[in-house]
Amino acid sequence: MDYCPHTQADTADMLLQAGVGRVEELFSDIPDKFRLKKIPDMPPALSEQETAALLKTIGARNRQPRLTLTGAGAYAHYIPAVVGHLVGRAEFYTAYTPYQAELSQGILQAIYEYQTMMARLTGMDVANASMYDGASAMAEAAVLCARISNRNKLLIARSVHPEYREVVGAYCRANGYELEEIPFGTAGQLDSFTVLNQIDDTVAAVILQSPNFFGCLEDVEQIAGSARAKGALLIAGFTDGTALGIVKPAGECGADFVVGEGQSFGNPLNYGGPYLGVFAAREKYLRRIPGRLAGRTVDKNGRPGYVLTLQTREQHIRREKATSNICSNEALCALAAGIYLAALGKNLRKLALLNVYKAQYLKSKLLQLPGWKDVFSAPGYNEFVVTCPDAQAVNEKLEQEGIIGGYELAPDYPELESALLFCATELVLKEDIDQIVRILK
Amino acid sequence: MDYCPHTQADTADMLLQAGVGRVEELFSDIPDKFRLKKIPDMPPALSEQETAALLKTIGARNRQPRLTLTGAGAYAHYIPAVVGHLVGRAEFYTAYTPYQAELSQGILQAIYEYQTMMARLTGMDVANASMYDGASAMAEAAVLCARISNRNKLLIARSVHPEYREVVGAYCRANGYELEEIPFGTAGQLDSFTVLNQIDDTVAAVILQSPNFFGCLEDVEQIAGSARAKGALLIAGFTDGTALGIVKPAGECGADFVVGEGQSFGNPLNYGGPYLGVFAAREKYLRRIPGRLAGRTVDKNGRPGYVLTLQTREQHIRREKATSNICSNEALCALAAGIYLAALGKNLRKLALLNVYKAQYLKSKLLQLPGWKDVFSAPGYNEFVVTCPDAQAVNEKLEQEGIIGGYELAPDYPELESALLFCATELVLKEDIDQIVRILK
Amino acid sequence: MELIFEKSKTGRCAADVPRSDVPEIALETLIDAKYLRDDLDLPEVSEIDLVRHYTNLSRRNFGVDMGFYPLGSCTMKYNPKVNETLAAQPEFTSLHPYAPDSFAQGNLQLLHTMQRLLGNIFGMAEFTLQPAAGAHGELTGVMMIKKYFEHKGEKRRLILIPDTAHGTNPASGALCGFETVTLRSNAEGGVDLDHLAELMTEDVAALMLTNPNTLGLFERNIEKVAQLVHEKGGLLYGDGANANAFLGKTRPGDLGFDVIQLNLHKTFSTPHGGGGPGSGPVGVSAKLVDFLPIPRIVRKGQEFHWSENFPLTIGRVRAFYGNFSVIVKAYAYIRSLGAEGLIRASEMAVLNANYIKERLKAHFELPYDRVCMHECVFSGRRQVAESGVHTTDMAKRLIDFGYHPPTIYFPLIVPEAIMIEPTETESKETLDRFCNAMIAIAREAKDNPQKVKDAPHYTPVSRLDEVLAARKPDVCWKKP
Amino acid sequence: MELIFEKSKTGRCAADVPRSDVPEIALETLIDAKYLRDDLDLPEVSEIDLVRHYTNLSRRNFGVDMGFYPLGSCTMKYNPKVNETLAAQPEFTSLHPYAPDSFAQGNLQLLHTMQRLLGNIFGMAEFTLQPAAGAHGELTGVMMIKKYFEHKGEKRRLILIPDTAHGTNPASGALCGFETVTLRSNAEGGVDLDHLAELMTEDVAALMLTNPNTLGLFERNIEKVAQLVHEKGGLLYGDGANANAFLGKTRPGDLGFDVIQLNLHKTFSTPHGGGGPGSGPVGVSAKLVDFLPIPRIVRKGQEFHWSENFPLTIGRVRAFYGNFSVIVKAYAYIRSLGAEGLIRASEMAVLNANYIKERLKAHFELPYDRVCMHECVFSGRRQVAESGVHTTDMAKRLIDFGYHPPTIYFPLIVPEAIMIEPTETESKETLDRFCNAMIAIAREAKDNPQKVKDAPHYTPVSRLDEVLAARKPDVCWKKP
Ligand SMILES: Cc1ncc(COP(=O)(O)O)c(C=O)c1O
Ligand SMILES: Cc1ncc(COP(=O)(O)O)c(C=O)c1O
Repeated sequence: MDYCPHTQADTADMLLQAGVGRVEELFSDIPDKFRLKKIPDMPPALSEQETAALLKTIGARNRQPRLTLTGAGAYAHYIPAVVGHLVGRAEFYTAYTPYQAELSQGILQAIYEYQTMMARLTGMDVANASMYDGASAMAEAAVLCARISNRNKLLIARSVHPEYREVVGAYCRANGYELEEIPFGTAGQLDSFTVLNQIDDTVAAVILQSPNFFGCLEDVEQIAGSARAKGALLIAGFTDGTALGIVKPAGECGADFVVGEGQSFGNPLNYGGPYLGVFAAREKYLRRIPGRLAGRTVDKNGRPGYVLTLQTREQHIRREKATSNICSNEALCALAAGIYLAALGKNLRKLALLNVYKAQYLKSKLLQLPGWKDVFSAPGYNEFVVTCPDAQAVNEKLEQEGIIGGYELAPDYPELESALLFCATELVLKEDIDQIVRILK
Repeated sequence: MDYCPHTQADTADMLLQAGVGRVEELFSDIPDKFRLKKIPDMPPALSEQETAALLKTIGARNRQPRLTLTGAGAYAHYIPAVVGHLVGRAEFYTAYTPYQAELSQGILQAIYEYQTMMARLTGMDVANASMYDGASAMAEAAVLCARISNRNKLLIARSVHPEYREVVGAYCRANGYELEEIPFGTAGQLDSFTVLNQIDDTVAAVILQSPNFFGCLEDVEQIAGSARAKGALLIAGFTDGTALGIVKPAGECGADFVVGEGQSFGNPLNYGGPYLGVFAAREKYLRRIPGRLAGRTVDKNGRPGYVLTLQTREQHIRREKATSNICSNEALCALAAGIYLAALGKNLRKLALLNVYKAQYLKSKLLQLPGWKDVFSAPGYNEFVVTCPDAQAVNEKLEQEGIIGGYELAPDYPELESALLFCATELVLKEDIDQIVRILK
Repeated sequence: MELIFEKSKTGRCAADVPRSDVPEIALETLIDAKYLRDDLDLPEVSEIDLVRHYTNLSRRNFGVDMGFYPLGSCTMKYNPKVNETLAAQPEFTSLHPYAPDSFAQGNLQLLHTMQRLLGNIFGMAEFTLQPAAGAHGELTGVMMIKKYFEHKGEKRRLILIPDTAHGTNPASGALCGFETVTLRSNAEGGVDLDHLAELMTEDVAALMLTNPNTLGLFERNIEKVAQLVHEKGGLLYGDGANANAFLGKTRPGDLGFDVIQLNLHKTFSTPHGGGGPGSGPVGVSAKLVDFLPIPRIVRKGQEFHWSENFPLTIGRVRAFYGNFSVIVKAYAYIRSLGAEGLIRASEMAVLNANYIKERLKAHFELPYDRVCMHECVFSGRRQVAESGVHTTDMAKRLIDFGYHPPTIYFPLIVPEAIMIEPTETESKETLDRFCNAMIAIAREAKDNPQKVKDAPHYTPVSRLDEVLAARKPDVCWKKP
Repeated sequence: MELIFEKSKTGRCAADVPRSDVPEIALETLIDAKYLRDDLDLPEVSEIDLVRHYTNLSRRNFGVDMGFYPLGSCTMKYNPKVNETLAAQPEFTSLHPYAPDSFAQGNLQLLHTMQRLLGNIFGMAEFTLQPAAGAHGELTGVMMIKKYFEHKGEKRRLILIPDTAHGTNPASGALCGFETVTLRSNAEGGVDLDHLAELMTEDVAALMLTNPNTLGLFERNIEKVAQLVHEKGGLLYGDGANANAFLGKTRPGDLGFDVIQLNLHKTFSTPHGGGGPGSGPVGVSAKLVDFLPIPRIVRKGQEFHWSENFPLTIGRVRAFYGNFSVIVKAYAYIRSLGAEGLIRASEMAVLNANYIKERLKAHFELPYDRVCMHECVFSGRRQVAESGVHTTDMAKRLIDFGYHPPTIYFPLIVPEAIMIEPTETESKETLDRFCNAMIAIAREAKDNPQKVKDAPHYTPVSRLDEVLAARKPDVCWKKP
């Protein structure tokens, strides 16, 4: 099945009008020696029915987990049905970036609302229209801080998601910036004195996550203080965005940038993507931040309307001097996030509490197992680290029951041997937890 | 979860305005002795997440068949993805019957197009906007013929779907009409002489299906001739609508009414409903037919537009003298049918051919099994009847492999002992058939 | 908009068909040419054109998801999205109606539970879920009534129908060969008891009563009504289309109804699909259970089975088992709301209607000024008298304000009727804005009647020529 | 339209949260108050209001499903619905990125096959599917180029970028610390070979070439270009955003490209989502394979596994594995089309562009009058000179005719540029109607220029004050 509507008569007519004899002639600019005879090793075309059957078969090769106890940067939440119904409106998902405002008031207003929600959730002044994901948002913030401050070192907490640290590292390396780790304390948090000592006058920014990768909350206010004291900026990330239903936003704690993964807001796990990079900033950096921005203005008749604004920051106008190279972003995921948050409203707090309760219950049950130990004492959200006699064996046992267990920390953190990072969201039921404990007994 | 947006303040305000103290007072017309204290034995309210989990659990109690070889009035076809996407447009499915034409041009035009497609497919002059299902469409046609002709007996072929015969029977009984069966010949078809002999001057109409319940084609033209010769009308039904991709439409064979089940046109099996009653007629009966009709007209400015028309036939105006009591019909299923047929276009012929090939292959393979025999010699579409040594045992074997086997005919047709009615559509692959034969060996 | 046929071009298609993996046999060798068709005149369009056609058609349609839709007697409440999602699960959609019961235990359990829950809510002994819509339920109910008397050896010819009744009631009676007799309403909009007493003979099979009736008024004398009917051996049929008014407040079974049909697509929030599908379950009191249509679900321990072994059944009213996926949505809805949610739904529906009634009664004539249930009925008579503006004009003008008009010219006993059913899912803000629009239109009818008469002003077509449509019906397109 | 915040009312919600089935613990006993937030200022609306808000917003948006969208350089082809349906299967959507490989064999197989198929189509040794969009792919490619030279011990500072290039190219170069140098185009719209020879020193890491370029023109001298770059040890980077022009006709790998990024959301029909998500796979020639980002998929027999064990990798460019569900759609698309379908897509895309070019060139200045590939670029200069009507005016006027305007004012080297990319999924009828509209507008520009300058006339808002928006940015709503 191809999707070309051309009949033979159409093609003939059009060739005539185009003044060429055969379609082939339209490709005459391609030097003969490079003309392809056939695409090698391609399977034959399929009818829609066959394509559907194929993709069903592939899907069936996956094993559907009964339960997912891994978070570690991607979170299994219940997504209210409205989200899919509304995001599935063709006017939204078959549109391009809203370059023509008059035809795009829908997505522009929705993005403006999303920006407002993100600013409010993070306690910041402004937020952009989205980045690729939490990690690249953090990396862009890091690069931006180096540019703003004219300093070329960045400090990143070792309690930040290991893959985020790698992404920040790749962006820094490409720019020739140095990236240094800040160790975490025994409580599973950063220590503000250590941070203070580690900042020298080459440090552009300190980067942390709260909740951090271990599920622990950081004392953002203290770290922000340390950073400020040494003239460095603070980039605060977060892991599961639903935590913001109860956690004090980093913006209120003195962060200059808040970045994070917005997948938790109405976007399915999707085996890793598409996800949603949240990027929020203080007002004063508005003209320096990467990414699109929807802005409110008025039309010729004074009616309010929305446009992409401050485009002179962007690559299509500023080219190599742009604040970033980002062009397509994750608009539809941002739309989903906006709908999700508008659906929950203040219930986001209830949801966050439920996550806390579930994680507490899971943790308390696991800690009753022989040889299982709590690792960090800092307060946490819906994730926590425990050690057990044999982490791998635990996960294998759970796997047999169709359960995706905890995230094994040792490969990333050799210092955390046989440690597992568990996550329990509202999708995990008490009876599941009780069963898990029975399985592991 | 309820869906009432009222806050306590709203309710208080509104009660004040309504001049009552408590909500209870609004129900004061209900005599005290009949006021309910509580609804007995009701499960508690569920959150959306819980409702979703519950319905998933219930769904999982079903067993998903790997393959369905039963047709018998409901057909497993591939439904192009466009159908669901377009029928899922909220403007369509959250609308009521288009009483206000200016706000309903979308569904009205779509129904007008559907009517046109049905008329063309069946070879008739006009078709209505839909009936509940094939069986009730047939029953309404029967009742209508009795009224038109002032005769009170109806003849129905025994080769018509047994449940359809029952429904026609129920409608006839309610009206005091007599319903008599016409036997089928050894070829699996009606014999026109038998029909001719059976028609007396009390017979309002002859009712048949082609393809009939056994998958055989009837010689509609001959039967129509017999009916006409005796002043009776002909109601021609069909089973799997996709047959109309190749089969001569009954309208071209002299039928007065064509009725049938439109589920095959883009509507899922859905365990029996909602389905789609197709009802087509000769022009001269237009003002007598049941159901809604979308008609084309012009607006004040001469622009073409669509309205519900000939409503004076209908219950809301004509009340007890209406042509039918039908009010809500199956508009969304008709919409799906229209989209499905527009998607396939002339490919409906290709699809029908493929169905023929599949059925022929399945039949030829089954007949190679020891003791299996062909039953009817009339030409057929995608269904056929075979006898085998032990019909029940065959189905049980298939069931074990997750396959829904043939429809057992003996309960409805004691004369067809150990006979199975098999159906093979485009969804049945050669490898499936080969496997089935291996299972049954 | 162009018709899909006008967009057709030979050789295009949106849906392809797989190549055959089994032998292709020349068709004529299998089927004699006399059985085969020559042409197949369906539109030929590419997928993009198909999608644009129906997408743009949809954009010329108004649904509840776009705005307020106070169509009286239609209960256009919000259709929760989760129910759509759940009913669309392949576990539900892909099963054949003749799947062996062993494949369908989930479906059977759901249907069986649904019957029981409806029984509890409405106080009926048993429900059938087969009828495909409200009117189909009425027909089923009347068939049972007929059979009931036949079985008793009584021949009753008449059915009584109040003048406020929906047209389907007399039509359903007639479709079962009954003669229908109109029962007058009294001054307060209820059944005229004297008239009922007069009409209620032993030739009357049933009274078909809608309670609350289509004036949105609860029958205060229901006990007396039931008594009068039952005394003469008649049955009391309940049209449950208005059930959204009394969930958990009272039960038809307790009120004396012998049969009741429901409209799941009204009361239980399943969408109306632009005209259907609906679902019209019928509940009966104990004395009518034997007459229910087949098949019925029988429970054996934890297992459920279909059974047809009910000798007194009226038979079947449609093939297979009912509009299953509609029932799934209604079931999900009932489980979401639970008892408290259902009660709240009715309470808020009734509150909303009374609120509108009070806000508008200074501006429009209110023929029955009493507490209403889930809907209220005004008359546009004052406007007609004052400025020749008719109810239909005001309805069309509402479109310009972004609303779907209420039901108009029904019930028939109210001249220039305006029948407003807000439902419980609408907020006070929405009602206020709607009332403001109604009031503005009432003012406009005085100040600028032509503006109202020319409405609607912003729709893709203006008022359509219905007379032409009926005089020269064009219901099937022919290539010019 | 009102903002969702303006519709908010305390106490409402559209989504509820289940009651806790585990012990509820006072939050303050678990988390010190200093970590906790006070207020949570999110909109509070009911589900019906939520649905109406976003449904009505959607109705103020224009997508491919509504009409022709010839946005040049964006390949706004039709997005087949089946791909949406298939990618939404729970088997795909519900898996955690860290699910053990044993849970994800289907996903891994799909990704692995997709990499191989892209390799075949584009003639590259290997692909990574991780980048989230085209520009992200560019960044990834440039990072690899940087690492490649670092690994060779060379320090190259410069990247050459033609003046026709998309803004993401110089921006991606700069984001990797390169200095970018602009390469001139020659009179026929291709690379100025002399200028290239002059600029191409051993300080140049790469030339980032888009072929066909943003004028829609294929680089006839591609062999020479590649030779000049490679002679100096430089790498040839290909911006594959325009790949819809040459599927099955030629392969970047054969043309001498060392790295190429694709835009699945253009060439492979995945929808653009109102601005994303996209997917920007990067293919490399053999010499760059070692530098690909991690993780990569490794096949062992019939099993697939993730591996991070590639010491020369540039590392990661995002967390997890790429925009998986976008890739599923593109994979379904490629399998549907097969080799013949892909070739036909490019052929018809190119035919459509040439058809438009020929139909419009009498009416608009065509700066480069030669056979074009999948898009053609006009200039509105004539209209400016004749009547002061600018390209932007004509673009806005197209909206009144029901079309999304083409890309305008890009590429920068064409003044008043109008860049039209019809794509292969549009029919001759659509192109004809569009061309007629363009011609009508050209005429109108002469006869009634004000009408064009005032366009659009029928949109919910007219032209918006962009200067105000930029001068006093309001990007976050504050309660007045
Ligand atoms: C009072 C009443 N009864 C019966 C019906 C018929 O229901 P349905 O349209 O589902 O057949 C309606 C529908 O409008 C109604 O309002
Ligand atoms: C030529 C060209 N290159 C690169 C890009 C960037 O792609 P993306 O928007 O996916 O980041 C675009 C997008 O418009 C483009 O047209």
